[in-house]
Amino acid sequence: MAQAVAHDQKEHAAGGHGHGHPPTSLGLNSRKVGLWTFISSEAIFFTALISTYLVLKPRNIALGGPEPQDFLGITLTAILAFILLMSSLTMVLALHAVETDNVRGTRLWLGATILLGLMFLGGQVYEFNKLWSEGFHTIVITEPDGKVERIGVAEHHLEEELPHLQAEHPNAQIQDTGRKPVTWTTSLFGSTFFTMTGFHGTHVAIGVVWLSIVLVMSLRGAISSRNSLTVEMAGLYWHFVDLVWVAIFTLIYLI
Amino acid sequence: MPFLYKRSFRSLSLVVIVALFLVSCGTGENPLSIDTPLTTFATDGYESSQIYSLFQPIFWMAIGVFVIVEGLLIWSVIRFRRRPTDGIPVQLHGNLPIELAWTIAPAILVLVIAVLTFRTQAELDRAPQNPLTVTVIGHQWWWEFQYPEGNVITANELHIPANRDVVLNLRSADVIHSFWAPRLSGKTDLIPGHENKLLIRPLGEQQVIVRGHCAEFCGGTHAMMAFHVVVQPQAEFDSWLAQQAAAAATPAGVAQAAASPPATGATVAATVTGEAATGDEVAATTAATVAATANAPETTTPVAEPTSLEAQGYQLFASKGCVGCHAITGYPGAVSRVGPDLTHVGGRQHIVAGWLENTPENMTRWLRDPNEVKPDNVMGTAIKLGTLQDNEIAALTAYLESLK
Amino acid sequence: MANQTSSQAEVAAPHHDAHAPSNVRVYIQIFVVLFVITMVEVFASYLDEPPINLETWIEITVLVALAALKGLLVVMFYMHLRFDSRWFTTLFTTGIIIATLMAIVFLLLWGYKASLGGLVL
Amino acid sequence: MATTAVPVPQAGERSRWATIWEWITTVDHKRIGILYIFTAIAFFVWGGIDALLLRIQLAAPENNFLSPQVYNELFTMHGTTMVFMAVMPLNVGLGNFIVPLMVGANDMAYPRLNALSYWLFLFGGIFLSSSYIIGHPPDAGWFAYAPLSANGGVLPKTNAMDFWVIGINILGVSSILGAVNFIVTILNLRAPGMKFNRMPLFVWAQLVVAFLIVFAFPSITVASILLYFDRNFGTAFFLPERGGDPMLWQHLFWFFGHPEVYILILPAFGIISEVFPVFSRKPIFGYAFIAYSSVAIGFLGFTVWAHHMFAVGMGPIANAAFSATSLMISIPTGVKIFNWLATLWGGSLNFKTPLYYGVAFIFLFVIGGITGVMLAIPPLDYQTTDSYFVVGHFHYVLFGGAIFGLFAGFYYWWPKMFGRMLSERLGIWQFWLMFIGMNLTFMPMHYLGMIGQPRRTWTYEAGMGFEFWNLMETIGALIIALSVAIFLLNVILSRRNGEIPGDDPWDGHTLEWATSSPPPAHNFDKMPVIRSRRPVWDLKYGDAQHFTEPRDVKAAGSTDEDEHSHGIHLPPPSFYPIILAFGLTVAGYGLLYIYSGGVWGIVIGLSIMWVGIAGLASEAARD
Repeated sequence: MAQAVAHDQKEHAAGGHGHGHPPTSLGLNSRKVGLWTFISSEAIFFTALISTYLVLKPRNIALGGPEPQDFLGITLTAILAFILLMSSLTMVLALHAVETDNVRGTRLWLGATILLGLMFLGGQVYEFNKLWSEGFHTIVITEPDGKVERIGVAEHHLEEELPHLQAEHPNAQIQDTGRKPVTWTTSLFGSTFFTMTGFHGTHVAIGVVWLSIVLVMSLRGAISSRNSLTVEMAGLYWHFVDLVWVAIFTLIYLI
Repeated sequence: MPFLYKRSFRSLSLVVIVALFLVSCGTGENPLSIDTPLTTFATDGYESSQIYSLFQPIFWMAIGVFVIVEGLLIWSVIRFRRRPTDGIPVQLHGNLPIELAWTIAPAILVLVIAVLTFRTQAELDRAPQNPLTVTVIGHQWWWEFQYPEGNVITANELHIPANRDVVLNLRSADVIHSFWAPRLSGKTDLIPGHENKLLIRPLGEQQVIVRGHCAEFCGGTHAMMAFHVVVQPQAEFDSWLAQQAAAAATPAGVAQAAASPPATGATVAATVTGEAATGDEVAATTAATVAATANAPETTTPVAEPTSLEAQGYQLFASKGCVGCHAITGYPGAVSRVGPDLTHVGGRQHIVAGWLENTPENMTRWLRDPNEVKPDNVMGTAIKLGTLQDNEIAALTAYLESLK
Repeated sequence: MANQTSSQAEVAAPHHDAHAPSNVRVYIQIFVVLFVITMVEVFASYLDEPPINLETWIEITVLVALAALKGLLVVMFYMHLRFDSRWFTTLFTTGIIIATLMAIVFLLLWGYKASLGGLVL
Repeated sequence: MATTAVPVPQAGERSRWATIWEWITTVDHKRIGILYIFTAIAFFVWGGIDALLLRIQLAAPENNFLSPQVYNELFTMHGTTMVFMAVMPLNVGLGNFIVPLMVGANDMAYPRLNALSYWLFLFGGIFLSSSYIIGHPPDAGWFAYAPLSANGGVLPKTNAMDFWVIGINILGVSSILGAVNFIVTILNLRAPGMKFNRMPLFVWAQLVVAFLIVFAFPSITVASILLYFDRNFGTAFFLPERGGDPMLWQHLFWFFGHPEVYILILPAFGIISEVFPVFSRKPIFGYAFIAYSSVAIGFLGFTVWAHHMFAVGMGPIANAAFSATSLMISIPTGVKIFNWLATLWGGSLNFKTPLYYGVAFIFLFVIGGITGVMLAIPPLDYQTTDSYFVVGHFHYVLFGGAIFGLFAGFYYWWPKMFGRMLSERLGIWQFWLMFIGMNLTFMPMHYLGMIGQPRRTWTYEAGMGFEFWNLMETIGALIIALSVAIFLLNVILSRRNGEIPGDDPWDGHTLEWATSSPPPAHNFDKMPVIRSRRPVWDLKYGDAQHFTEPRDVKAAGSTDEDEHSHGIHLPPPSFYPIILAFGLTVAGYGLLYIYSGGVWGIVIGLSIMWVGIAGLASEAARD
């Protein structure tokens, strides 16, 4: 604790003429306390979105909606996850460069982080676009005893799936309700998936804007070890967004 | 000092009044002895009596806590009022044993409450014995009751046998409703997309009519979504069910006309698939029906002029588009489940979701201007004041009241 | 946090006392670990399929545990919670605890409801 | 990098517009607090008028004073207004004024963010209320249960609930930003010596409330965004016919909704914990217990939400579990009440208006607590939920609790805020009318619920036994209205005729009584040494051993480094907060009319927001 206080006072003496306040009671920078509180709140925001996805998932399947694993390519998302992890690395390297007053390094690593962020967004746009252009069919199977079952089949599996279904339900009436695109509104999977990943993407985009502002400041020479907090704050937010992707990647793509 | 006593007397008398009021709640005695058809204190059902017998000990515990805490409060307010001679009182910051004691005491009370609660809860969730199953479907703003045993569908009046377990399958056609017949049991919600079950066991030897009401806000005229439960001895119930299973009688004088019913709205109605209809679909269908009714050319009235009033009403039921929403078993083309089933509407005790007694006068009032009786209801989108002529209303009333 | 003596902290201490060890090597090591875990995760997502055919719940447990480990590493090292004030840890974990509670109760409620039946589609 | 002190200019000889400009651009927590309080009082009166109209409609059976549609709109807006636009901002307003003073800070941690929170609250309130004029007021209840809120059921859908969804989110952003501000202020800006276990209990309560807001609001944010998508973009999160689940709305809503109850009531707990010791000249009894039980209540508050949903058919196990956690929460609450009683016990009670309200708070809150326990018991809840019993219960908690607590706080802190006392005479009149009116209005509701009157019904049939007590309730509501009118009169009169108090009219305990009334812009000239929970009391009555002269704030402000003692500097006024808030509101209207050119509204709104954000960012970089 003593060390933390000492640190903050040092920071204060060096860069912070003033946040207008005397040294704080916890010995911590107020902006950082605020940011951590906000991140904590955001964690619940994303948990609510992810929970929505998870609790509606069985209903999507029971209704003959598209089955996520037919559409979500693990390779692409693994690459996206890798990009975000990479950007977290470049982010800490940028912070390290700032703290050691390595101006070139700061700009380089900030630029790299922004670039990786943009790559991630590009990947997401690609994925959204791909999903949007794919289709699924809801097959309604009506058993002789009146039991109705709905099964969602990806368009690219339809040819091979239909004979299977016919074999499994020999006496049932099998009806294809036609092609529907995998969009935001055609199924619960689409609604939940696009909403959740869309909000995550928005956060990434905000992070990119934030980092760009920091980069511009750095290019103007306004960033140094005295106010490394500016970079650290952007970094905390960035890592949090990465953290959310760790959760989404596992719970949505892998499981 | 007299001032002081006056003040304390005032607050004390207030407490006494409040306490008396609460006691009247606890004993279930109505302080004004007014008839209270929806009371939870009555016990016409096994469930409601279970709940009431849980309520009583809890209530007296609550009164105990109330008297102790408020008593202490009032006592300290009187006793420790500042007096001119007061110095600085003892600066007491706390007392651990006391604080522990009054943490443990409520904890014990809560534990007792929990045990009582779970016992009653288990009783309410018991396994039903040889139950009668009725499907209840909530609509904005009326009730549909389906008896799978007799293939009977009725509306707003639920008949069940006494002293037998009845399982209600609760569903909704549009938004969330809640089934609440307080004298029989607590409420359970009807949630679209889910099916809830409510187990009730009505008690008693004679026929009892119990009132119920929708208890979850369901928009518009939620206030007028009542129903009645007719609890009958098993034999009476059986004959009622058999009678309901019969098709509606066709009035004399429409034998020929019936062969070719002038069903204006029938094509529309046929597209409606009953209980599967969802909120949006119902709205769409209603709108379509209204449009169809509005566009119905007057020439569709039958050629042969029926003789009796009932027979005229029979004709009008189709030509005025009633069939677009209402089903009558035995009436060709009247199969829509948008509105209440009217097969035996004349035999029901109430109309308009339990709101009006079923008399020709009330039926006339309802048909003349549904919005006057029940503002913002669905029938009001089809029938406005003046949509039906007086003679048409009289004929329809006569026909509907004949459907015993 | 001062007495959590990791080698990095000692190295970094002269310059950035209570702060994260600004040690590039550690950052890269963490990255490598994260990368490896991600690869393992991708592999683990095939556990419940042929030819391994493990129970699905095992796969889910493994995946969730791996994700939690990843998150922990990011938070502790990249977000410096390991070296920063305990207050930040408290603020963050309070949120995470409530979020976890929410997710678990939601899943339990829906799982339980499904087991009761009562779903009308 | 100028760090010179910018004092808030004294109004008086300046023009009216200059004064208005000062208030618009203010970042002073005291002025923002006052703005909060008066805006919230205006909304409180508005919500009260809603309630009066509802009560007039219910005075007689089968009454036609209001149509069902208007009734539904009014009860929706009554709930929404009272929760989000009256009680919450009243709490925030009092907290804004008092908390920095109590902890010995110069201002909130982020003064400009504080201003932003206020303007978002004002604009959010205006946005919601504008539905009366330019659209349809929300009509699906403040709880907005889907699918009724999503598709309106069988009758045509209006944009009424879009007003609700967007308004709630503007207010939610305001609340979350405000809460973060409170947390940082309380954690980080305490004066030297003010350890956590010396913090005033009002500050404790505000701290817990701020955390509840931060953790509870995201849930309603997500829920309402999904609802907006369902209403406007064709998704089906809550629409069962396409697989969505109405239960999801309820869980997300109540995950927010139950902590919200504590958000509303805990500040009142804090106020009472300040008023009782001062007016009985004793320290609070069991300080630690009260402080930590707030934390316990706050945390447990996240585990009980489904007790609002016992009747939805969750099944016996879930009901039992939520029942158990709900019953558990009554224990820390009960402990608080005993501690308050023990604070009065043996004291020397100075019966002034704040204590009247304080004692009545206990009296009424106990009733609300007892009925709350009854509602936590599922079998009883099956009968009482969604009946007038519940309405009675939560009005005892929120009116008898939160509002009475707030009035105690107003009468207690008014002299500090405005340098004028409120009249005792009018205060006592107001109190008795409010106490009698309150009980007359809400006590019969319990009975009416037990004899089966369902809530949210625009009328009831004659012959159900509801007539007499409904009429009494309406009379009670009119008495409450009279009492509120007396309060407003008192406020107006006190501005000119109010007694001018000293700095410490009540013989207070906490730091706000160590400065002048009203306090200067920088809050403190001299700061007492804080060695206990009652620094100002110590100053007056402390024994010689602990008695210390107040220190000059310049010295007190910085404990170690001399380079820092260049005096107090406050941030300069800023008009960017109002611009940012305005931009967000414009974007809100854009969302409202998304299919008729609203996209442009969003673009313009975001552009205005960007101006605000850039301005705030550059200001933040400058100081």
